[in-house]
Amino acid sequence: MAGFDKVVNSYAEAMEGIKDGDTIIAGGFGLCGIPEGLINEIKRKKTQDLTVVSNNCGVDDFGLGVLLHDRQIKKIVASYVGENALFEQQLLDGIIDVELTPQGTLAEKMRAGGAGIPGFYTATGYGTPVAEGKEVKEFNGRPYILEESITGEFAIIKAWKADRYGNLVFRHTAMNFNPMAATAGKITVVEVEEIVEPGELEPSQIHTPGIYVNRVIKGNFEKRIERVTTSK
Amino acid sequence: MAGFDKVVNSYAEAMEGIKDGDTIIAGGFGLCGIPEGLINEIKRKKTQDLTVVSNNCGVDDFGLGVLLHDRQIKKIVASYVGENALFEQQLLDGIIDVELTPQGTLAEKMRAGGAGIPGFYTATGYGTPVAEGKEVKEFNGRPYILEESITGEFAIIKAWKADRYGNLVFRHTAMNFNPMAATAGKITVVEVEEIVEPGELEPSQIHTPGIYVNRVIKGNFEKRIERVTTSK
Amino acid sequence: MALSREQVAMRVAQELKDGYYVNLGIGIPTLVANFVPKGIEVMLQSENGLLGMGPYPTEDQVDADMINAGKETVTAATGAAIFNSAESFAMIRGGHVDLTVLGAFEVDQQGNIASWMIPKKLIKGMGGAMDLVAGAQNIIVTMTHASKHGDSKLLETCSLPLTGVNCVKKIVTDLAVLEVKDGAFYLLERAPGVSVDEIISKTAGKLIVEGDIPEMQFAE
Amino acid sequence: MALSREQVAMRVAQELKDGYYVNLGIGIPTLVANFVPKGIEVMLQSENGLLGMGPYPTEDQVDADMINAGKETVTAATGAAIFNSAESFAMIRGGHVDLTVLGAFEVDQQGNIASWMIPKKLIKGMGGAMDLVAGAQNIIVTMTHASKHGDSKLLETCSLPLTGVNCVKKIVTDLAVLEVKDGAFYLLERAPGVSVDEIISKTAGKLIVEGDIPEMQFAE
Repeated sequence: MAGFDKVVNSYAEAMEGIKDGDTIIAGGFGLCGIPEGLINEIKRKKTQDLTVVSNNCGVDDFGLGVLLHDRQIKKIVASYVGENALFEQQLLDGIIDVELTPQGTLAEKMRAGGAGIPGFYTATGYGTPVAEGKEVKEFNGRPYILEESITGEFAIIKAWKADRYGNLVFRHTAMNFNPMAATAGKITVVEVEEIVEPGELEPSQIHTPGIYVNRVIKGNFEKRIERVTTSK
Repeated sequence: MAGFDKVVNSYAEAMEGIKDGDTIIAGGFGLCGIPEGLINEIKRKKTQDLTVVSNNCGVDDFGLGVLLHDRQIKKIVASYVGENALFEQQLLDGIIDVELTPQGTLAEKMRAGGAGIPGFYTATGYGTPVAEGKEVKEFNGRPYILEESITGEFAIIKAWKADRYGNLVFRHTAMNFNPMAATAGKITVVEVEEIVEPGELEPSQIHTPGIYVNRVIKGNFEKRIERVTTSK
Repeated sequence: MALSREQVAMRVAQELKDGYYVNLGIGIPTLVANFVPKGIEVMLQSENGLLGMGPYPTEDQVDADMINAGKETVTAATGAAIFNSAESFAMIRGGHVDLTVLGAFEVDQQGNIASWMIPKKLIKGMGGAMDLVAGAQNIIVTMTHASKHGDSKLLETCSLPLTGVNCVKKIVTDLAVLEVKDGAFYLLERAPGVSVDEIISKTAGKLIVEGDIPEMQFAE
Repeated sequence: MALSREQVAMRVAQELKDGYYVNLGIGIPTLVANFVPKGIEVMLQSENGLLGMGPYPTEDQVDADMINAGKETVTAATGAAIFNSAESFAMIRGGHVDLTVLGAFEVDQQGNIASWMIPKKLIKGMGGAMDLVAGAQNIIVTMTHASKHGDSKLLETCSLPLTGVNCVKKIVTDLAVLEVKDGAFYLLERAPGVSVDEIISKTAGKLIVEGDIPEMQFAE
């Protein structure tokens, strides 16, 4: 790999270096905008004792949920895990540990992790179980809690298009957590629908600059939909 | 003004409600991407005792510098004021107060102000005069200082295009501080080169969603360049 | 008679103002979008990253990449903006959303709300609810006034883990519209045909009833 | 003989590695871009919001909306990205920039740097310098070894207000290349024809000279 060409050609290469005990930051909201192939590669590699940071944990047989079958996940940091019966079972059985984190706090923790901000204050969660053990500080008479940033050994990201330099563009609401997650990984791997040449993406319309991205792979996506709702 | 149409047709309307003692958050970097007409309107209105939050204070006769002539600025929060002799003189004469703030900290303070984050920790400025009087906290063995967010009565913004709903797109590096400043004003006024109809801007390519914007006005811009540098 | 879900949504819709940016939670709040009064425009914010949520798509418009916070397929309205989740919650936490409507298990007279967890029974997570109640200037809670077993959901102190403190300003139940202030529930309106006595009997927290309580008005 | 500004830049350029994202300060650091070694690609970050800074524009390419952190008109290189200043400093503060090269008034043996203020004389502001030195993993300072009056700029303790603490790892002056570690300056290389004695005499801070100090090598 010379210069800034970040394209890799196999999933093995894409997830090279992942090891037991790693923290994985994953983009996606529900099943929307998730790096399907990278998740499957982690399943294939049978990496154990993972801490997964992601808004959700997929469903039983799709998305991050597939990592539950072989008990690859030790802990998950998420805002909502309600779509996943296996998850709930493992939680009740004490196999998996969960740190429920408000959605906006989670997004901001990832952003802060990437931005060199180790902690920030938010009113979100003050006075609730989320605040337990956290420092409280008043600003202008209102109490806020201190939340710490999150980083991980790997970030796994789904984007629409990438150029070879790793500049990313996301499509519609499949953007969601992906841009923040992309900044918070020590190694950030991106699975995309289309790889283009540098210069094809308009510079001021790039959602994630390539500086955050280490590896890019072209994937094939099932794009399963959780709730198809239509109007006539 | 019905629904979400935020277009106003006069500068008087655009800056209506500004009053002595207000804090004005201004977008722009040097003379690039500055709301020229809004600044001139503030000059015309002779509003006094302003606190101006902006990366720079323009030059003597252009940009925010024009507000110095009638001593309209009481205090400025900026990272660099080196291009402005009148400013330096007023500073030495004690007419104006300056709070020099590192550029990245300033950008983040504006963003935090708009995002409901009253304070955040940064290593920037630790051990320097910037840290004086600020709380220090260690994260992972490294000391960080607590910086507080900034908001203002008005934010004055320069964008390239706006739709009538106030969705904004910026052009090239004229983006700079504008998106963060736009979130930090109680009333955010945007001067643009072109107003388009809702639907003309691609939703996922909007830099600033209209929810942050209160008023939009079409301006005419001189776009003065501070340092024309060319290659043959 | 107690209001139907649709009627609760209709009553909430009367609180909308022209130009409001609104976040509607799952359930009854979602229905509010169907009853926006004539002459009023509102824009719906969906916390996964969409400002200007449109109607559900037709079958051939369905796009896996265009969903709302309830993970339903939706469309983007004309003039919509799409952004990442940090930006979405900056908007919410920063108080830029004019109105948040959400459901709850319980509300208490301090304006505390419990809506996300029933210990040992329901541990799905809070999603964006804690951010919404912490960030919104204006929160309306919709819920049935009492549980199926007749237990009041308007309490002196919430019994379930909280979603947020001192944040609920207004409650629209199937029986009444109430304001929360100064440590009490103020009865503002009652559902057509519902007596003040019934509301009193089904409100466990401190309830203030001042003067005649009008019936809710619904447009024809 | 002391190096010229160009030679200092040439020596710094030898520190570049293929695939580096680099932020170059104003002055000598800017010149480094002219001496990128063959076979190596670097991408220049400009802290106003440009990753992939290209050469200066031709006269008819000049665009007021396309400037660098020095407020000079520039171009965007192929594959560039443009973003807002919060994003730009997230990149810097978060340690994503591989190398920062900047000038200084003084550096001390603790790796502290003073580069932005001379009390009662120069109060222009720090711009992005404090963020850059706090965020970069790898900082090279370029400056003349001593002032025009012969006063050393490599001190035991900086006398001027600091820009950052314990952050400078390497210094390239007109006389020498030095590493800063364990509370001392380690002499690594000397400019061609400059004696170790001269460097010793012009270094006020603790200087470690171990073994033979090679001359800097410049490619033909």
